[in-house]
Amino acid sequence: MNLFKPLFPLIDKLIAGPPAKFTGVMGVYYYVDDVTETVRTLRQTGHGNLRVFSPVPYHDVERALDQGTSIVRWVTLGGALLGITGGFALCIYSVTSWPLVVGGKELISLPPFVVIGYESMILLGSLANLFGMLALTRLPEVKAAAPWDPRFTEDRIGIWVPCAGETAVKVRELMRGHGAEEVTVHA
Amino acid sequence: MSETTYEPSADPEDVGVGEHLPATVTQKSLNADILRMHARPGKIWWSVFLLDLLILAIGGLAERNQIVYGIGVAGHTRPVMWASYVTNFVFWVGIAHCGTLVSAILFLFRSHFRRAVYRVAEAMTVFGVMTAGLFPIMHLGRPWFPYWLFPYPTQRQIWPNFRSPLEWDVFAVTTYLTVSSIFFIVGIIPDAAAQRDQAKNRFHRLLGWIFSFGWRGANYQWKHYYSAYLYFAAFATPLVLSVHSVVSWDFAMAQVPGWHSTIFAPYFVAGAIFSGVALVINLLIIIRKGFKLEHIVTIDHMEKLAKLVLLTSTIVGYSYLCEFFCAWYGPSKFERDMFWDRFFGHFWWSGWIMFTCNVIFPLLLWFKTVRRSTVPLFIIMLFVNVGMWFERFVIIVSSLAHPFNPSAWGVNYKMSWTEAAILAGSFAWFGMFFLIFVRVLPAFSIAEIKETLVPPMRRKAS
Amino acid sequence: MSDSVVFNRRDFLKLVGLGVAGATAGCAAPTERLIPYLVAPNDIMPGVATWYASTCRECPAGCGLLVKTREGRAIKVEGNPKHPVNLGGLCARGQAGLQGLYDPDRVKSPMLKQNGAWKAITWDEAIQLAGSKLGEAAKARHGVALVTDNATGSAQALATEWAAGAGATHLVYEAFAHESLREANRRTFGQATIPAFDFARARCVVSFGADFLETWLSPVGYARGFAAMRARRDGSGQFITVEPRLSMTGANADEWVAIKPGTEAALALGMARVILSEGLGPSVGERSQLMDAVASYTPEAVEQQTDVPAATVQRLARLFAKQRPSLAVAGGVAAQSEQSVALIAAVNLLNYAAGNVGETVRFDRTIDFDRVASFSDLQRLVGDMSAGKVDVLVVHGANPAYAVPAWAGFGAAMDKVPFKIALSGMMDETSGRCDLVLPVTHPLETLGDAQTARGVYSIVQPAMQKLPHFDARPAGDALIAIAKGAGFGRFPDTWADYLKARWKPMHQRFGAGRDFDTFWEETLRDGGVWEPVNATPVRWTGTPAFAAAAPKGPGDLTLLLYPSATLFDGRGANKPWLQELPDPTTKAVWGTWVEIHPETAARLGVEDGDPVRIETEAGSLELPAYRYAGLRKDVIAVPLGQGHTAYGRSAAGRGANATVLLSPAQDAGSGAIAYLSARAKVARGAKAMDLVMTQIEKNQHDRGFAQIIPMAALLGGAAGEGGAAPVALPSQTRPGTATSPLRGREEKLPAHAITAYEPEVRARGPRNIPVSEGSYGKAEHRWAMAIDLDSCTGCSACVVACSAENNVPSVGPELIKRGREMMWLRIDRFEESLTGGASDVRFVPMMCQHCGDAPCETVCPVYATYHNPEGLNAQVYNRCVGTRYCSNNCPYKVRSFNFFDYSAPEKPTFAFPEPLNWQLNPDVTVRSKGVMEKCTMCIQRILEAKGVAKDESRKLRDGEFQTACAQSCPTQAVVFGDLADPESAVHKASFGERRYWALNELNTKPGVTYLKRVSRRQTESA
Amino acid sequence: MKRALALVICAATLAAASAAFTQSFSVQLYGAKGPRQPINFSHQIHAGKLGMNCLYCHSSAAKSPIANIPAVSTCMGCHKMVHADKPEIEKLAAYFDRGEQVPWVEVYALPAHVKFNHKRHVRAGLRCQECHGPVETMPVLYQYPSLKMGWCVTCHRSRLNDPVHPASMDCVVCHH
Repeated sequence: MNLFKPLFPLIDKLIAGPPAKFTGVMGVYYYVDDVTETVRTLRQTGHGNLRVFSPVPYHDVERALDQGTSIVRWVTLGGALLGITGGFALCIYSVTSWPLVVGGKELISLPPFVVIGYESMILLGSLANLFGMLALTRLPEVKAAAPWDPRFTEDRIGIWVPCAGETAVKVRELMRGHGAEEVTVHA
Repeated sequence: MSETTYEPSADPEDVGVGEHLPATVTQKSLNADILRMHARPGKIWWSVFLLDLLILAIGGLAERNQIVYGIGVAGHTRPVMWASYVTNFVFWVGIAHCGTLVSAILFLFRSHFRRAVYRVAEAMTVFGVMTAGLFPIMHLGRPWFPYWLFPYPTQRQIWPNFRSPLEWDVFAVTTYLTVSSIFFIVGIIPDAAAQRDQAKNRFHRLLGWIFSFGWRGANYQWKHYYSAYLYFAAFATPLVLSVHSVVSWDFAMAQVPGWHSTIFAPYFVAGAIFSGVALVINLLIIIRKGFKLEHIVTIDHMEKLAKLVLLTSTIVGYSYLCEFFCAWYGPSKFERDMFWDRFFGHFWWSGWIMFTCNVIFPLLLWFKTVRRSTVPLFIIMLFVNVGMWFERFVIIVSSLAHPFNPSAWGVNYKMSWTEAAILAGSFAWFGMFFLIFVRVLPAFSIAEIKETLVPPMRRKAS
Repeated sequence: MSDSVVFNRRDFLKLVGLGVAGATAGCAAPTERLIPYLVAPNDIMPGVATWYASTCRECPAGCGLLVKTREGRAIKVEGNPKHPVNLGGLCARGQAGLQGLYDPDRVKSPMLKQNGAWKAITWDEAIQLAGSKLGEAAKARHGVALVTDNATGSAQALATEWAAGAGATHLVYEAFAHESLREANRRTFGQATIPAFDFARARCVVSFGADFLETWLSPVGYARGFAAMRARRDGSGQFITVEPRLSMTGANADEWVAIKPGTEAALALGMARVILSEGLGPSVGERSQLMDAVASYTPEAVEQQTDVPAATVQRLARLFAKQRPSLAVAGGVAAQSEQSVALIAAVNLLNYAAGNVGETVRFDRTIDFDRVASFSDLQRLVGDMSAGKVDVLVVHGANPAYAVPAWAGFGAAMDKVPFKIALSGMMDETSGRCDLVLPVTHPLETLGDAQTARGVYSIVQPAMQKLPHFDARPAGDALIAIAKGAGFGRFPDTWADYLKARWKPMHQRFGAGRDFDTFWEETLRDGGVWEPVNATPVRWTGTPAFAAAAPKGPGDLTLLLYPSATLFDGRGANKPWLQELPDPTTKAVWGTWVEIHPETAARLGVEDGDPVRIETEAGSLELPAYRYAGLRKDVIAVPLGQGHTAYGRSAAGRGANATVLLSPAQDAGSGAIAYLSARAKVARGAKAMDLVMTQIEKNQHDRGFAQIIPMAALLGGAAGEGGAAPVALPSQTRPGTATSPLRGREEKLPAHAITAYEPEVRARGPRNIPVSEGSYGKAEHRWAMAIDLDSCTGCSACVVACSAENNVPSVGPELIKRGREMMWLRIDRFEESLTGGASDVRFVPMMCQHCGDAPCETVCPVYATYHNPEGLNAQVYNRCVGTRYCSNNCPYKVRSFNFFDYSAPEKPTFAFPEPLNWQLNPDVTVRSKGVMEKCTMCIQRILEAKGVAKDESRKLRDGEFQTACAQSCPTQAVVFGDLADPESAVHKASFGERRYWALNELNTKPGVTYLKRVSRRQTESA
Repeated sequence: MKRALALVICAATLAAASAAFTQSFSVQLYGAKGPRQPINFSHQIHAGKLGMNCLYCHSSAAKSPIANIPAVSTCMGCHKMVHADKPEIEKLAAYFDRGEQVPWVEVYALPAHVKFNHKRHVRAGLRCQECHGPVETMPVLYQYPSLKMGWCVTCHRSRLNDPVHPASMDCVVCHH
């Protein structure tokens, strides 16, 4: 292990990510219902651009955020369609480009091609799904959108409201009022 | 359309604390418990690992001889042109099926016991396919040309034959490997984030950082993540069925008596899940004991899996009987002779091993006490896997040994040392990946298990 | 990977060069002096085959050969269609002659034995030494002995002359000398010779043990005649075999009379008696005399002696008389008892009584065994040798030290001779015992002639120049040189001169005004000259005393030793092709076995391959058992020809030489060795041994591979078992104008889709897919084959022909035991019943069926096998990755796989050690490790023929070329051609009334059509 | 940024791999300069300067599947007198006197299991140069075409429907 000691700072740097300057308020919560309350009030007070960080997705919170359905499905659909057409196209092209009769079957004998088309559909569908998801979740994340607290992957929930000055003070008070364990103002 | 986004089951009744996990388990303790698996490995792990590498080396040597001298060093004969290698291939593909089943199908069925076990199952899937994928290449007469089976533009201007079941295999297995690996890695993302943040040493933190792709658990991330996860499951489910159907068609599409049968696809899928779940149970029993995780992978999980084995065992048993009935009732003398030969011919023993291990022994699982005690479970599952290996052996070898033309009968296949070494090597290959995996990545889904806990509420009333 | 690895490119270049040099520069290479079969010498060019006519010396029959050479290498031998002995066919042993030429174990240079060790010397030293030894002997008036094989013709003459000069006793040795046959003919007809047996004219054949389709006298010619007899459709053509063991020949019989060994004569006489007493035969002058001879052989008496029911005796006799001219032949094991002269005399009597003599038994084209020494002559020599009366022994072309049974003590006697010279290409048992070995050239590289039958003067022409590997000389030259060295005799300088001198008188007779050189050239071109011979009329001259032979010794079983159908008297044992050629009866390879009746086996508790200990007076032997129901319960049978102690890597140490089981016993009349003379005890043996068989299951489980149709059905027109009704050629099967019933309108059906199945297609709905893309639209042919199982005798000549043409490697017993034989063509043997009387054994040549809807094609993931535009199921070795899926899915199991590298010299599994690789056909690649291979219907020949037709801008003519198997078939059972041509022979055959397809129910639509075997068994015995 | 880099790397490896595939089975023996022959024979002089017909020496190309290497005697036909004093010719003469073949180094070697029929191609009216390149300009003969399957197939495709000499796309025509 000591062999790698020189690497340690590098690793730490990697994990920490590039230094960034944030302006906004970060509230750390434990109780889910507190978070939901906070989110509701914040959105009523016009802070729609808030972010919630949690170790698990909480349905109540999602309801409070009231965010629509993910559009990843359309990407996936596109991939799947591309896959099935591509699969059949490949088969048909290959048998017509150099006709070779096997087993007395039609050159373009669709039943066997179904398998190819089907598998290609699933393959490209899944890949599209993956890349769609990565794109929409902004992964891999290069530049952090908010200050980070390791507890968010353990058992704490964080609410980040990007704001400054007066509003920041208001938001801090609001959070305190709604059972935040601690609130930090980044300015 | 909130139903497309994942339901984390708000009400405690859904996954009551009591159902699977003891009340002592908290979100914090979960992280600790599961990341504890990454502590410095002890003597046992190291000795197992080294032994594993040794066996792998022997297998590799055997393969090298086979490449140098020719496939003749294996026991194949005319008419038995396929034997242990294809058997191993089907066996490992079968093993690989359980993972996707647990993670995808059970996910769609919302059966939450999967959460505690699916990561292990998925790892098994990925490593299983990686093992299976080697055999079609190793059994080739010219193993240096496997890439000819892939459709790529070449100066020869010639393409593969998409009418061949083997070509379907190429597509099915590669797709399966890709999709199941994606599924596996995507599933790891949130837990890797936890590892990144809570792991003790830098090595594991680094791995966490890599596999988490910088995951933050932000609300928008969870949203798309679960939506995508749902579609993965939706793709993986038909895939898992199709893959083993295609594998079964390697045989069913040929007209060899004993192969040429419409029952094969469902029969093989059931068999695959059967053997897969059995191996998962074996692995889980070892892990939960070895890493003291009985409170997370509880005996309830074991029992549920055992029930799955029981179910598939009956399906498999039915398929056997059904095949025999058709042979007896049907008009084909070729088929009839072949099936008689299967249980009373030269390879009678393999037939009986198959039947006892896959149909008779699992009957013990009707008893709750058996299902809920690990030692008998472990033994039965071992037998199941032996039996399932022999099922493939019986289907492949005994059928081929009794072809249409009687003048080809009687030249019988004998397994060579090379084949034995390569079979052992394949287990070592699989084991190597698994042994490493449990030590470097979260072997259980922290995030999903957390969901089974009651979310912390200040006002219980609301 | 490249062919050049197998066949060193440098040699290749050299040969190409030499071929051309020989043609253009006119240098002294012998190739230049050769007279090709068809083309003038100056047309010899690389890449184009040149054919030379010659004569086969693999057995005394002397069939005519055409030797195919490429770049100066002989690569294939085929029968000469013009030659009267074999009319184009050639047996497996003849085909394998090539491997005798290219045997890597041939003697490389003259060898001298000095105190036990061999030392290579030069020819001059050798000749000088031999000369001096002979000179001394001649001066000292001491005994010199010369032993040669039945070379006939000029070689014979030279030997005689030489012997006379050297004052030597000349002994012409043949293991199977047919003394008894000659002796019996002398006594009964006053002709001490072997008549011509006209199977073609016979309407019914009864064979008393004569294996005339395997080794007896002139099997290829007889097979041709036999097929002609069977081809008649007038209710005639029955063949009854009378033998205690059902041989391959017997397997072709309509009825098997499992007679008590040694009592065959009684049956013959009994039949004669019935014929005479019932006056069924023609009126013969000697009737009373004959009647007296057979008086005591009433059917009942015969039943007493022979176990043949009296009714059968009468039935056979009546049939034999009814179907005149009929033919009875006696030979093989039956004629090698201590009463063989009596037996053959009895059979002669039968023929005479039935009026066959002069009809089917004619003394016109008699077979020349006249000079062959009888066994008693040999014993006299042995006596002299052991008595020290022989100082110098010269052996050429014979291997008595191996072939003569141990009790006669030839080997021991040899050791008593002070100086022994062998003129032999091989270091066999005899050469090994000699002091000086002079390597002689192989007949395929030597000029000579042969006169194996009266009126047939064949040329033995060298097809290529002497192999550079071996410093050999023609035996004639060696003998002449020795004579000159010893200073006796008055010979021309070279053997060639001697030969030409001998042909001068022939020129007088046949020259017809041409000068000698033209005559000589044309003779060489045709392979010889032949003249019609008028039969010498014969009368019945005397009736010898008849008695049954009684094998002696302890034990309750009679021991049968029979010549191997593949190795003959053992001279084939050094040829991998023959060693690997499955025995037609047992399908065993590379060894010796004992055939034992299943009941006897059960008594001993032995299964196939278990060791059995055979004990006779003379000695004992352990052999692997083969349980064979085609035996009488009271006999066991062992093939001869194996058990060599020398004679090359393929021969030495394989199997056992069963003659050690014989104790002194000779025919009373002629002194011939009695192979059928010993009784034996059997017990379960101790040491484990291998019985390697290519076919283990010999029951076809009613899967319709080999089908049969009664003659009655054919004459009556009704179809036989599972038979397709006679089908007229539907016009739709012609390319271009076919209707597809599914589409119901006229549309183009490409030739590749035309199968012999057209009628079934209409019954089942169409499965032929019109494809006009690529080359498919232009297809003009549909290559196909029809195999007549009524003509196929199971002789397996086609198997060797195929291996020779297609560079199929011989892999050896260890691999065959593991099911890895490579033969593209095999003869499946199916035994329906083996009970005496109603025996029914069927042979099916099984090769790639070139299915229209081939199961193997669909499953190949890389198109390594596909259906070509001309209906061939093609295999592309380059593309094959070796999944072996095709073989799994082939219902006929006719694909063979290269499990190891048989084509790489550096590998231990290399199958063509130098110079065997010189035989490889340059038109066919030698397959490498890990690829599948199979019958291609000789695609290389198809392409060549198409090329020729294209050059002459004409269409291919039917039958202008043939596949190797079709060409070699002695009975022309295999017909190959273009199915798309309605006039072609194969088309006519394929749509004949006897046609069927193997595994028809699988709807594979084979391109190979089988014609049902015709059963001529009469109702009584059916 | 990182993603772009990854993409580039992937693309590069893919390209490399496919290149390797398409280059597989090149049977180029001696690169573009040709082997060193036992005698410095120059096609440039014979076929180019002297304009000799190819078939004069390689006579069997039009009559046989194999194009022969001329026998020494053929060379000596002229060189008995012509340039008999040149060192290279003396080498040749030496071979002739010894009755040896000149061990020419093979330039055109087909891959294994492939058969090529010169006669068919010559008779179909192909000029030698169409496959062998501008031999008349080569002082040292080298392998002009790749001799890879694609090279053959491309030509065969283009002449598939040639009215006079249709080329075949049937595998066994070359593979047997």
